[in-house]
Amino acid sequence: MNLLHLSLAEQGIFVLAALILLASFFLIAQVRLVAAIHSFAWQGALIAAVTFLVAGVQNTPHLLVSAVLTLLLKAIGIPWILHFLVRKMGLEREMERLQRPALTLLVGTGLVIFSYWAVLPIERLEFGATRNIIAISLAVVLLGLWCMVARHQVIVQVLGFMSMENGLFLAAVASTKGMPLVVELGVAFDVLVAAILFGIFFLQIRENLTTLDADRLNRLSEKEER
Amino acid sequence: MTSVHWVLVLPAVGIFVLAGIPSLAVAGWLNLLLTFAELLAALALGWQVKQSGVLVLPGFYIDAFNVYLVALTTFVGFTTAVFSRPYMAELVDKGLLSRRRMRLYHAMYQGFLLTMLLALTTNNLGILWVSIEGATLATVLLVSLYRTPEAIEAAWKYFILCGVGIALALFGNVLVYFGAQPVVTHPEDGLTWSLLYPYAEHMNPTVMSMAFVFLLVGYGTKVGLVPMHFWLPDAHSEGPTPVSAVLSGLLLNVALYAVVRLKMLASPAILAADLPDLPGLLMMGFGLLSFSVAVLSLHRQRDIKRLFSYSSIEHMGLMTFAFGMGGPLATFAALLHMLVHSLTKSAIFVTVGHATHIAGTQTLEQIRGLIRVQPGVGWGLLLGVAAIAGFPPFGIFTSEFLVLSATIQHWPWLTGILLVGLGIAFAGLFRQIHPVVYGPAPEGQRPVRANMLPVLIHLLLVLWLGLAIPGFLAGWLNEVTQLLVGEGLL
Amino acid sequence: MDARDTGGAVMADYVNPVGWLVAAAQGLLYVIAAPLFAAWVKRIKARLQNRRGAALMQPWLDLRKLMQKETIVAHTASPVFRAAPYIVFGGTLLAAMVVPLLVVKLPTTAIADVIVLVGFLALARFFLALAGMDVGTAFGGMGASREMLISAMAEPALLMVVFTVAMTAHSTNLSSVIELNLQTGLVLRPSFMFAILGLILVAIAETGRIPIDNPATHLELTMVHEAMILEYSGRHLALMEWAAQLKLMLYAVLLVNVFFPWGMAQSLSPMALLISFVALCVKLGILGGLLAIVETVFTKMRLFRVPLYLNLAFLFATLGLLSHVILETGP
Amino acid sequence: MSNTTIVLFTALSIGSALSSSAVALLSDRLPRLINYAILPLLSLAGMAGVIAGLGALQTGIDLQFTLPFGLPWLPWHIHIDALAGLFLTLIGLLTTAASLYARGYLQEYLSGSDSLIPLGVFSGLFVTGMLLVVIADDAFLFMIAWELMSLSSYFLVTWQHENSANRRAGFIYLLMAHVGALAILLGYGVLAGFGGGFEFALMRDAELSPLWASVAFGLAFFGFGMKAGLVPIHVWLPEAHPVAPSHISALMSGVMLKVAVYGFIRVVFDLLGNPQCSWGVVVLLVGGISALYGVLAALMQHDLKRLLAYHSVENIGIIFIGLGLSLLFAGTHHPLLAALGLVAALFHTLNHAVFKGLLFLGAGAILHSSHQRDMESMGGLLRRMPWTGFFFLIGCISIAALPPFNGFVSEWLTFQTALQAWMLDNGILRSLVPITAAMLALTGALAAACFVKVYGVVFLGQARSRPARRAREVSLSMRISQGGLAALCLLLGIFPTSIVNLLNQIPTELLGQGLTHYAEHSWLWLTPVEAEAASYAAPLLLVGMLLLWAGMAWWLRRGEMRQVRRSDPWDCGFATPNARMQYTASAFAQPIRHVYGLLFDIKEDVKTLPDGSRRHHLQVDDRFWNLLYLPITRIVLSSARRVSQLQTGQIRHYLGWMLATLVVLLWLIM
Repeated sequence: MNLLHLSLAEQGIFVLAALILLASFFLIAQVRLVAAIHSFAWQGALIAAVTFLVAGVQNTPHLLVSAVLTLLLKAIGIPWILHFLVRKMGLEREMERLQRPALTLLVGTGLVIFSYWAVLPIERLEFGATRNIIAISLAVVLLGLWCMVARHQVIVQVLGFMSMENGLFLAAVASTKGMPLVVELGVAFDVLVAAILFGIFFLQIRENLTTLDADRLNRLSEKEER
Repeated sequence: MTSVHWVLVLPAVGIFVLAGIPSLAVAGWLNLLLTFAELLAALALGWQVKQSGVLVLPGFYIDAFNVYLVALTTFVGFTTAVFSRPYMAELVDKGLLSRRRMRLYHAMYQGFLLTMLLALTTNNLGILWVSIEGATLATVLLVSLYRTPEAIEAAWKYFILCGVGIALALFGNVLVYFGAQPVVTHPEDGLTWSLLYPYAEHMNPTVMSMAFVFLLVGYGTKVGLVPMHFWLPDAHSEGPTPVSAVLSGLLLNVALYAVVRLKMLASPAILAADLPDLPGLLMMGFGLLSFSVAVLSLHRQRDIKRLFSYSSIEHMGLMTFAFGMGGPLATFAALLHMLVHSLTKSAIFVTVGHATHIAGTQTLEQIRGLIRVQPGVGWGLLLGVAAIAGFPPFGIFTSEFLVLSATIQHWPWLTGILLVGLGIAFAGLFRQIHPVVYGPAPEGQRPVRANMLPVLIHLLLVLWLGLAIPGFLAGWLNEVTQLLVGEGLL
Repeated sequence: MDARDTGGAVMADYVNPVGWLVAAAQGLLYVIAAPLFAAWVKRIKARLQNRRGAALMQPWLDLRKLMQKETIVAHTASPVFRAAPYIVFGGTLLAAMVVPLLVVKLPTTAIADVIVLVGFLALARFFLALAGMDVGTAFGGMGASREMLISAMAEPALLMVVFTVAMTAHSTNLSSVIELNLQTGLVLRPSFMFAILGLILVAIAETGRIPIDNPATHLELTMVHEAMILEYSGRHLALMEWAAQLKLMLYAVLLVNVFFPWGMAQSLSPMALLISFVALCVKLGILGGLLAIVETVFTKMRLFRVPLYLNLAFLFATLGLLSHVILETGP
Repeated sequence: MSNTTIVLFTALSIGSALSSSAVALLSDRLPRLINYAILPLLSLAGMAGVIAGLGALQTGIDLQFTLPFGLPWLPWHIHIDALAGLFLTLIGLLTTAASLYARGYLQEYLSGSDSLIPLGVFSGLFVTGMLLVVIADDAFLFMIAWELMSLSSYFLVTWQHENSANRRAGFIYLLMAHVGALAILLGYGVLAGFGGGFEFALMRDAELSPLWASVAFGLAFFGFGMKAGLVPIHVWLPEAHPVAPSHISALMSGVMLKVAVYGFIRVVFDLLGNPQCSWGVVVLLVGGISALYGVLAALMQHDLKRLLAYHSVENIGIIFIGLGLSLLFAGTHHPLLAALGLVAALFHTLNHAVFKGLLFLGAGAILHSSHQRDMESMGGLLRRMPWTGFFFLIGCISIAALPPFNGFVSEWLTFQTALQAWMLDNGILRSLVPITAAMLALTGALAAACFVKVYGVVFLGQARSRPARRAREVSLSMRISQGGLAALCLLLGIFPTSIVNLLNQIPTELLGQGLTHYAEHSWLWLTPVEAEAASYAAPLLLVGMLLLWAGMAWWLRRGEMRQVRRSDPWDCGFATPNARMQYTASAFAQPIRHVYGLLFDIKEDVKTLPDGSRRHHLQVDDRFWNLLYLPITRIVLSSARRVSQLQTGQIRHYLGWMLATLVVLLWLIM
């Protein structure tokens, strides 16, 4: 479709979507823990912005609520919790060596293309940008998952998980004027609890393994005699 | 306030009350009472549904399908509570658990039940998702209750894998919502089952098939379908035994329930566009894969609880296969199998719990001569395994028999695989359990304070179902079958 | 349909007392003639070895002497040991009664067919072997073990012979078989040729003659039959010896009467009986001579060569059967 | 006897079997219940079963009704007919004998360490299962009863689970039983697929294409053959039967295998109908091989009960030879001969049940009084346990197929069936059948050899060990039960005509054609085909035998000749032989081992111990373990190992799997 036919706000949505995608790539590529957390926070903020725009474009007021919710939770709350934990565990300087960064990013790109191809058959229903946004959000989800596969820093894995949630949220907002409010609230609640639990687990893993390397969590393996 | 609300309010209250009660004994009994009350409420609900057919309340939608699972859930919840009271108390006496954790345990036990029941009774697919995620959150702490490195690792994997799975399921939900927009009048209703189901065949097939893929992978992770099953053995083996019992007996069922519900939504849409029944085929494929992987894995286990968690995967695979195959016979069989499997498996986990207390370990090599040490536990385990291996006159034989006969009718060549699998599974189970129950008693093993009542009840029920399926149950399952595949069996 | 008529005819024989009398007489004749036949073989053998040999009555004198001698039984022997001689003798005699000696159709022949006959010989052998093991000596066990091996390998061959004949005669009742051969007269059947060869080999093995066993030896490690009756004395021994002679006689009669039935009486008239008696003597005389020649020409073979020998017998019998299937039955 | 009476007795039989197992739950608290309630109830079940069965056989009823159990749309169907009747009789007979026997046999266990509850409970359930199998009329009930039978007998095998042999045997047994059951289930599945339902009535009417019919036949043959113990799927049998308590061994060997035979007949003759000639050939060959292999393996054994177990393989082989001939003739449209073969097989089934039961009870009696199973340590028992010795001798004569006892009659009938091979048009078959018959003859002769060995080594000669020297005659109840079976052995052998008359109902029902000339002249003469072909007058022979003995006794034992002098054995003038100088069981079998050795893997060596004495060590194993079973196990285990490699413990791998699955599925649906 042609961008010129779209309103400025809608063009804005596309730009933001592109930035969200970029943020996911940052998340995958960032070797410094703190920076990774920051890129996650940025992603949250961008999603909130998108929500605002969509709310404006389609004047669906309840989206404003969820926009605020997102801002508080994804852009501020969770990153703050993670920061707190990182400081508590003295991991500010934590760096993780990516094995084969080039390959990792290449696969990421592949996933983006795949998700675009995957949603092609979904013909546009009403709102022009739908399909492309869905493609982006699917890409964000897959990238989040890929981030969890590629990185073995536990906290970064959690960030990947959270960014999957971001992708879902984006899909919900952009494709279908947002889910019913009660669902939104439930999701938000779950995410919050999840974040807290993650915190608890970091501490426990930390005190059991003295490191947050996911590859060290391999006692329960059936490969050979334990 | 109808029985539905009672079914949900009781556990909700239970969470906070039990979290607050310091006394262990009181909490144990209270937990027992609450579960019993829930059971009664569930039966009342069942009665109500039996009278009035489908029951649609604001926010709730109760038909024969979920009410029978509600009853099953509360029943197993109750019997497991009966077992867990003395069992957990013994753990505390041994000093393996602090009283604070016991409060957490009891609270989360109720929380788990709450999420299960909510997931079953809700009318909104979104809430369904939320409560299944909630179930993960409630049980993850139970799995890590012992705080051993293994427990924490298991809980972590459980958490992450199920979290990711659930997230994918949510994406599926979004797609359903998206696909629903054109067919529902008010966009808000896009996830309301009662409004969505009638228009299922008008939905966009492509969207629905894509949605179903996400939902299958998502909820399938919770069902324990291969290759998303990796969390399951870990969580079952490292958590406290009552938790393993309810995970195997209930959580998997509820997840499968979700998958089936969404298949009911997706299949008509796809069939309406006369494409092959993709959801059914996918479920059959996953079911068969899980079944075959699980039966082979049985041979390699060294931990008794891992062993039985794999047998859970096997049976969930069988059910998924049957549901996927569709048709009244297979569906009836799958429903029956759900029932008997939950009963048998939770009974087995109860006996396994006692066995591990007797031997003081979960390692198969070190649990020996149970029948000598404590005949009750030994025979319970032996008979339970015989039942789960599909020996008549226990009920699992009946359901497997029906699954097989349905397979012979529709996919004759798959029957061979199933039979070979069943043989291998049998060999795997028995060659592990044989030395555990038989043989001379090892040095220094003492009988424990065992409460075999739940086992007895469950096995008797399974035996009853094997000898004769009571009319009302048959009628009930038949209603469900009608609901799921349009035509009944009787 | 004719089966029913002949059935009726047979029925007639059963109620005919004369038939029973003749049958009894024939049994008696067996008992009397058996030692004579054994003696005859011995004598020819002696002549072939340029000895004069014992008188034909010698076996009779031996038996009489044994009968009068005191009977000694080992301390370790059980009742089986003492019952065995009677069972062995009785079983062999019953088996003999089944084989038509002079008259084709006798009521006794319908009591049992050739398989039952084999069964009774087996019964006798069973108790013979048990008696061998009863006293608990090393030799007894050895003899029993060997005897059972040989008989086990002889049995299938014998049965194949029976089959070959039964394939032609459609019957295992000896009288029916013989009747058929009499009716058809001389017919050259390849199957019968093989069957005869097979039966001869089996008979030699079963009656414990050279080259399988040497009735005259008491060299410990080569004995088979002798080893089993080592502990017997007096009348017990007499019965055992007598039974052995009966068995030899039985097989001889089987050979000559089944395959060369000419001259046998088909009615109970004294003339016919006389003719058939003479014929029988001639036939048995010739057969005895052949047997003697065989025993002089061959030497006893090692125990573990016996299976080869009996496999040869089985081979003959099977060839007989196959040649019947291939050559003698049109499509 | 009226139908209702028959049904009532059947119900009574099942009911009392069940109640006996129910009462048994209390047997630890009140041990006296065993003698006063449990075993009597079991015997009652047995007798009721006999009455019902004989009634059904005699009246040849065909009675069908349903019970309100099972599935809503598939209640339990019951069907009592002549075939069921025969097997009811058989189960009843052995149950009665075994429970009577157990009265004495269990005394020593009353104080033992093993709780008697499982024994009592599962004995009852075992009998119940067998009874239900033979009257089941739908696949569902059949499978339930069948597996009930397997499972409870497994619990009986593992009853004394403290010794590892029982555990191993139990596991192998249950595993193979289960595999067999699955095959049977699949076979029924095929039939039901064509018949449109699991009721036998529907399966009977099913129209199967020859291919599918053969598939169903193959599955049934495999499944039931595994239970019956046909070679090469027999390996569980010699493991499981010896280790069970002896009266249970008698039940398992005597009856349970027969239930498998029943299942085969029911499925192949009744449900499948119009059999194919090729099936007959297969069954015939497998049967022949089983018979021969079984008896050879038995000859190699020196554990008494194990030896008897191998003889069960042999006799099952003989039964299947009969069935094979019957199928062969039915397939080539000779209904009369098919009937003859079937009757022969059924007759042998009956006989084997009786004499194998008798022999196992005898072996149990020896075990009971000398605690020995190894023949090499027995000897001279006849003088210590004369009754048992006498009954055991009868058992030996019967199983060795010697006239005038029962084993001979059924084998004779089998031979007669084979002898009718000349009626076949196909020359190959006409020469194949006699060769199988020759195998049968060889089997019979070897069986005789084997039982000369058994009786000679166990009961004759001198005691080879202190326990054997200490052995005493067993209690009255044990003797009575053995005596009863021994008497049956003789009766069945003496009055074959009347038995055939009873059995004749079954071919009439299954093949629509019974024997016509089997008693052409009178009940005295058994003439399977026609009087000219072959006849056997057992009563006359018995009379003749008795007359002869009377005569000899009268003649030889007059006056001073009566008394005999006792002295040391002569033994060619060697020193007085002692127990060590006797021929042992392994020595007895040595020539046969030498001839047929290559069928087994035999490890035999003589070690010289430091003190200069020699030790002879002999171990004979089934070749099939290495040929058939170990490879399968290896395959399963190796694939299991591969699969378990998935569980790496690395969460990232798990996540990778999920991602891959998702991507693949999305790609699939596009």
